[in-house]
Amino acid sequence: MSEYILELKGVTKIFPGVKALDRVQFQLKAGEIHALIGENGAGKSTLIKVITGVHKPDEGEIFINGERVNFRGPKDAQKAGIAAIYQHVTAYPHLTVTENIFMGHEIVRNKVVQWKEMHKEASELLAKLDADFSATDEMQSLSVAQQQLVEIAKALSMKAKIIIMDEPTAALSKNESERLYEVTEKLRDDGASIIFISHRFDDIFRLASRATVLRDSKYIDQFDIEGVTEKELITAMVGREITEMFPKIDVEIGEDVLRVEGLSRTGFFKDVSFNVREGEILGLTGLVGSRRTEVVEAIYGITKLDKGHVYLNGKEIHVKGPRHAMELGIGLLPEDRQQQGLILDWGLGRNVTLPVMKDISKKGITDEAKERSLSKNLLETVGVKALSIFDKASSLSGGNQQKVVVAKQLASKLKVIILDEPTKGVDVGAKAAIYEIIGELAKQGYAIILISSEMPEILGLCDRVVVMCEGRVTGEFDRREVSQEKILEKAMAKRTIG
Amino acid sequence: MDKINLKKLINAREVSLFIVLILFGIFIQLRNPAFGTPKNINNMLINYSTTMVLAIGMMSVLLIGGIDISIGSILAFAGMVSALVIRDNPDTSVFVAIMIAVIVGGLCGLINGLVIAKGGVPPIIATMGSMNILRGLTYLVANNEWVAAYQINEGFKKFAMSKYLSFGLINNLIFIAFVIALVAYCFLKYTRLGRKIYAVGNNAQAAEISGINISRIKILVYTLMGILAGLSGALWVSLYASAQGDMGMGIEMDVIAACVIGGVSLAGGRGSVVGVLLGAITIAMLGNGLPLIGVSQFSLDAIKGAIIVLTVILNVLLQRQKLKNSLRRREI
Amino acid sequence: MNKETKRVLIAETTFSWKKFFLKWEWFLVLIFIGINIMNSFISPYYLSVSGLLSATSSFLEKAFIVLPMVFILIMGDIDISVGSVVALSAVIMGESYNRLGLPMGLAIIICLLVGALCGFINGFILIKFKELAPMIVTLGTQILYRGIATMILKDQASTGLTSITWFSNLYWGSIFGIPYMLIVFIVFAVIFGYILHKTNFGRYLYAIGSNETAAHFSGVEVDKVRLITFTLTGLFSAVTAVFLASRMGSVRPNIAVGYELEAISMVVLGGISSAGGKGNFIGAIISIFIIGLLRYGLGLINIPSQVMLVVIGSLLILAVLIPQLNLGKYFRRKQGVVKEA
Amino acid sequence: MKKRIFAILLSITVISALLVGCGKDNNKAPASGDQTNNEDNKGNEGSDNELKGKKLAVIVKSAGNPYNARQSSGFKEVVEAVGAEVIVKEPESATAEDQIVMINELVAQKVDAIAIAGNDTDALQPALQEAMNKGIKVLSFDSAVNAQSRAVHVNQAGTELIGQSLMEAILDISGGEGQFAILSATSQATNQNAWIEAMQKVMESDDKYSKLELVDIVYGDDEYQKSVDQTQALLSNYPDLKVICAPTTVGIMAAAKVLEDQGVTASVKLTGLGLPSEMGDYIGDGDDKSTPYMYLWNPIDIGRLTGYTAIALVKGEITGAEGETFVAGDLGDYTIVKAEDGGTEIILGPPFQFNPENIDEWKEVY
Repeated sequence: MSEYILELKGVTKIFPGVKALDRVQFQLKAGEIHALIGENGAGKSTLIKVITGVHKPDEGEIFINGERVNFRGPKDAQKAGIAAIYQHVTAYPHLTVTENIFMGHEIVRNKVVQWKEMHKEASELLAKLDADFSATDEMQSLSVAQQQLVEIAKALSMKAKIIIMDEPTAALSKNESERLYEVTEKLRDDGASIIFISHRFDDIFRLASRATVLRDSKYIDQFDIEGVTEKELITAMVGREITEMFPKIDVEIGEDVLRVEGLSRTGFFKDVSFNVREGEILGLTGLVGSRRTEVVEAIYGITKLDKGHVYLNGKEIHVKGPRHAMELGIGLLPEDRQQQGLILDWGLGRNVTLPVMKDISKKGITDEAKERSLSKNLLETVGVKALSIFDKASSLSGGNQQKVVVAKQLASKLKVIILDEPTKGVDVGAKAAIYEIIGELAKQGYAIILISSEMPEILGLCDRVVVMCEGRVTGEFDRREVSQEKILEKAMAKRTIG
Repeated sequence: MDKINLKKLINAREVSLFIVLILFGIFIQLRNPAFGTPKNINNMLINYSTTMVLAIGMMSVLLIGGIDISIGSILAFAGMVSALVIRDNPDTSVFVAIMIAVIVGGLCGLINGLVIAKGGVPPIIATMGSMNILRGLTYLVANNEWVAAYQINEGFKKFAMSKYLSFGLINNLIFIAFVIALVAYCFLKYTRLGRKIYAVGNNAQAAEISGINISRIKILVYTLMGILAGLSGALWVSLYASAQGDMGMGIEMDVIAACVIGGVSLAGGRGSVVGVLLGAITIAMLGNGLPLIGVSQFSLDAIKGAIIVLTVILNVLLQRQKLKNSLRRREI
Repeated sequence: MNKETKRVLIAETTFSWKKFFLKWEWFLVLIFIGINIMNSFISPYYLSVSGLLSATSSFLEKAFIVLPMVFILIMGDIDISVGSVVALSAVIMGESYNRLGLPMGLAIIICLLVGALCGFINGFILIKFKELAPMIVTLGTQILYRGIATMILKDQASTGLTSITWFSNLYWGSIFGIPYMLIVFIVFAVIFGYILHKTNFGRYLYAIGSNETAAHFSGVEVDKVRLITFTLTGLFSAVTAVFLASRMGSVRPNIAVGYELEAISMVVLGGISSAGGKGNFIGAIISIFIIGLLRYGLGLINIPSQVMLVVIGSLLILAVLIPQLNLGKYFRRKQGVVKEA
Repeated sequence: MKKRIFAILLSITVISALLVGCGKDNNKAPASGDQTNNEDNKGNEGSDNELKGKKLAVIVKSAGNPYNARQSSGFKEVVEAVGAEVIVKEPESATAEDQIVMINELVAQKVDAIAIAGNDTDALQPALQEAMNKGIKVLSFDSAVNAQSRAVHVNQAGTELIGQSLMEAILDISGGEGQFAILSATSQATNQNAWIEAMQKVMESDDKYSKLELVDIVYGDDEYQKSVDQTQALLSNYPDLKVICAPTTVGIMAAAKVLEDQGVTASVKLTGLGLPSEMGDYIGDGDDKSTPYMYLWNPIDIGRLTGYTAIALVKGEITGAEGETFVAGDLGDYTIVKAEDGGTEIILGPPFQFNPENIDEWKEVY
């Protein structure tokens, strides 16, 4: 019998062009809550997928209770008692909550699914989690936070020995989080071992007994939580002092460029007002589910506003759609760069010029020479690491893909650039490069709205910060007065009340 | 809890479709009293029992986001093979004849499933291909002949007109259709395998992560569709006491229409047996009821097409309203 | 901006014979040549210019639907109502001439307008109700359009179109032995190919088929493109209707049944993925001739049509299955828009 | 790797399906050849080979229909007996488009004659005229193409004669009075429409039909299910209905099945045109049988007469003009007469009545 219920040794996973895990080790003791921390793109998600059998490691070994295992698929991992709560991917939108909770491990007697029992147990689980919805609700009618609760209930219902929670509290209020802490501790006391992934140091210090840090797909260190400081963890995660990453260039801030007043969209956000000026970087932050993305998508014309006014250079505009927005001078770097930002099958060059086809064509006929030189220019400006403009977008790393998306914006003549989580899943080196580009853009006089969940980014880059919570603006701070605590307080403003 | 369920029930698509059907039925009844007679209802259900059986199979295919337009050809091929066996061996029992059709149909479906799941061919293309192949084979295997009534043994001909499966309660074909509906309902709701079909259709990625073998589910579903199409072939031959090479031609459109009217989403993941049954009954009422109220034969298709288009649009509007309501609720 | 990280990207297309010959289209060309060789061996009548030209005419009228159908499939959509659009527009043309007594020229214009309108309705429903799949919308309109045609003509046929010589000549006439229709087809094929590969519109089609969301975010007016494409499909279904009516000299509601499946088969065989975003126009054009001449050749040796069904069905499945064999090393379906470096 | 093996296996399956398709055909061809050879030998006394090297083609309405297959086999028998080559074409579906393509293929093969059962009266005109311009003799049979597209039409029975026979049957079966209805094929079928028209004319022409009332004409589209629906609608709509007349082989079959299944055969009777093999079960005098008697002609004989006519045209014995006569083998002498559509036709003879006495003998034949 080994000391560890789960142990990984020298696990390496390679995706085409990317080394997602590089000789990573990990040890989970029986009955502990173990935090797995690291920046976005550090390899946490891949590690989880290896543990749950979704990905097969290219190298390395996995041991459960000291015995070497070889998962052929997720089923094997489930049989070994491993359950995972993923962030978003696992919901079945058209099915009810009960069906979601029990999908794949229904209560079966004589091969017959026992709906009554399942409903009962689902209701009990939901009650335990203090949920404000019923087990018969359809999944797609729930909010993100509620769906997360369902995912947690699902893992609880599996009664697994090893439970992996991938940022379970990201969208939960303080009360809900506290509730989850209790449940998690109870699970541990009942004998489960838990891997807990979180960005919140609150969670880690409140719950975990040990922590493993990953960075750039590599194992960095392992800490006992007792006796470690937040700063030590951050240093391990980031690998250097934070400040050096944000060389804030001082820029002369000019006139109002974009001003929005009282934007509302039923069920999503209400009464959102803010403004951004020439050369200014405005931070828009909040927790998951604070509807920042929905607000900028409405400004960009992806969705329709129910109420509110948008002014560009003092003139009211009514954006009909993305093309119109771009013609007016508003650009958006979407949150999900693989789904919304890029056509992965296409070469870089064509991706860059897609928004400006009209400018590089005569009477609708594409001028390919012009196209090539334009895209070459822009891609070189943002410093994309690739061989040629014909390389497929899918062959690039996350950071370089993001640079391509930035280059796409530069192709159009814009006044306002909205960046939605531009550094999500980007490695540290590329992050610095992207920060540099953002700074440079501000210097050139663009008005920039930066959406980010990463506090250091907001604190380091922005001239002003607007904080949202559940579809409303709850705070606005100047660069000089802003602090992490103030932002968090406002970001959770309503939740603490509710 | 109960209160919520009641509200849900009223909101449910099936109920609104049911109400519309009843109103439609009353409308026809007022124009022609012959419609509502037990005899006519019985006839209608018998004639469209194959459509019901096929629609249930099609639902499971649509649930996983697929489509099968080869069912008319599978029906013909399986039905023809079974009829030929009966012709050449007059003492073939009803059970054996049906089993032959079911096995032939199942094999056709299995090949469809393999081509789609393992060969990576899009369902519409794969089944378009097998639609042509099987129709050609049907003519070839029958050597361009029909199997005539006198060549089919009494037992098999009587099967479609008797009530012995339900001990004299209802016609055999209706009985089979409803038993299959019931089995499908239980299968989809009360077995793990059935749940997996919904999982794959709702979120294939999530299904894969939770360890469901997607290609196995696909193969299973297409095979089931084949089995049901084969069964329908046998029922068809028994009902019409003959087998022609062109039987079931174009029936796939009726069947898909029945599913869509019944609320099955072509994108996968949504659909219920009850809805599909109601959809099939809608198609049956159009086919049986409209001639009764003197709607010209020539207007039937236009009306049918208009109803399909309007139903799917109405469905979208209802869904939107529902979403809006839940968003409004969230606002407070 | 940062001098250290500044890299130089290659932006010149380099031509590589190897890559040039590794395209799916060459595979199609091989099949095409193979079929011609086979045909000339199995039938002594195959290699006759007039025979080939008249055979070409007989499958070309359907091919007019293939042109916009390429657009539809590259966009990742499908349209199964085209056969019914052919019937409806042809019936309305025939009735405009026969019952309303309009001049034939006007009747043709009405026919084209009706076709375009049918396509426009398909597209309009699709962009207004985005939740609906093109398959289901066009399934509904497939039944509806033919139903309307049946309502108009009932059990009658609209006849007597042969009496107008110039109309009859649309299909049957030729210049220097080359049928007018072939010339018209070549002109339109070149235009469609040019639009797909050389214009913004074509680029947008590929963008929508590859990733509709990203295309939308990039400012591609997805709705407009979709509406135009479906309207075009309706319009060219009506063009088919004109030629079909010219060929038959009369129209009735049950013409052109199953044309949608034939058109889709040709497009798919041409290497255009029904999932969208991939494929080359020339592939579809070659496959029109592959299927057409294969049918003709087999028809010349009087293969029973039942066997023909089996052959065509198998061909369709194989066309999609073969690239899955990882023969990809040898015959790759070219990425529609990503230029080879 | 695994996937690839699977794909290869699948391809093999599909290819073998393809081969099976072709193989089937190879098996079939000699089989039907045997049949005709046997028949050849029987009536092969005066076999002349003067048409050796000639090619005569027949295009039937559609594949997979035994009625059509009988016609082509009759044609084949006669034409092969004189040493000519026979080409049989069966369209996938009963559409004019498919037939036009086949005409093109036959023109390219330089056949000497095309006999066609038209799926459309007018739509084949341009294609057939093109063929005639190339010197090919064109004749239609069973279902006529318009007068401009043919030399002559081989009519299974005079339209008026059919109308007369059917009306007599209705009069007889109904007992002289009451309601009757017609269940037809597709609403666009030329023969059926002509016969129905003829029936209506006959009805007006004689007082003895005055007590009969034609309540409805419905169309089953020659689809079994639709025909069943339509028959049931007739029964529901007209409770006093006495006779249904179905001048179509599919329709009469479906109607017979419906009447017997519904147990209304004592009050509602059926007659019309049907294949004895398909109707064998339903013909009888008792109250449990739906059809006292019905009519049809022998499709093999239509094929044979078409064959003889085609031979005569190719030989130049006839041109298709009114008044010409020729000998159609053992079928006897025939004269070309004027047809109602302005062209000319040859009439096979009166329709044959199938009744309980002779049905058992005939149902094995066709």
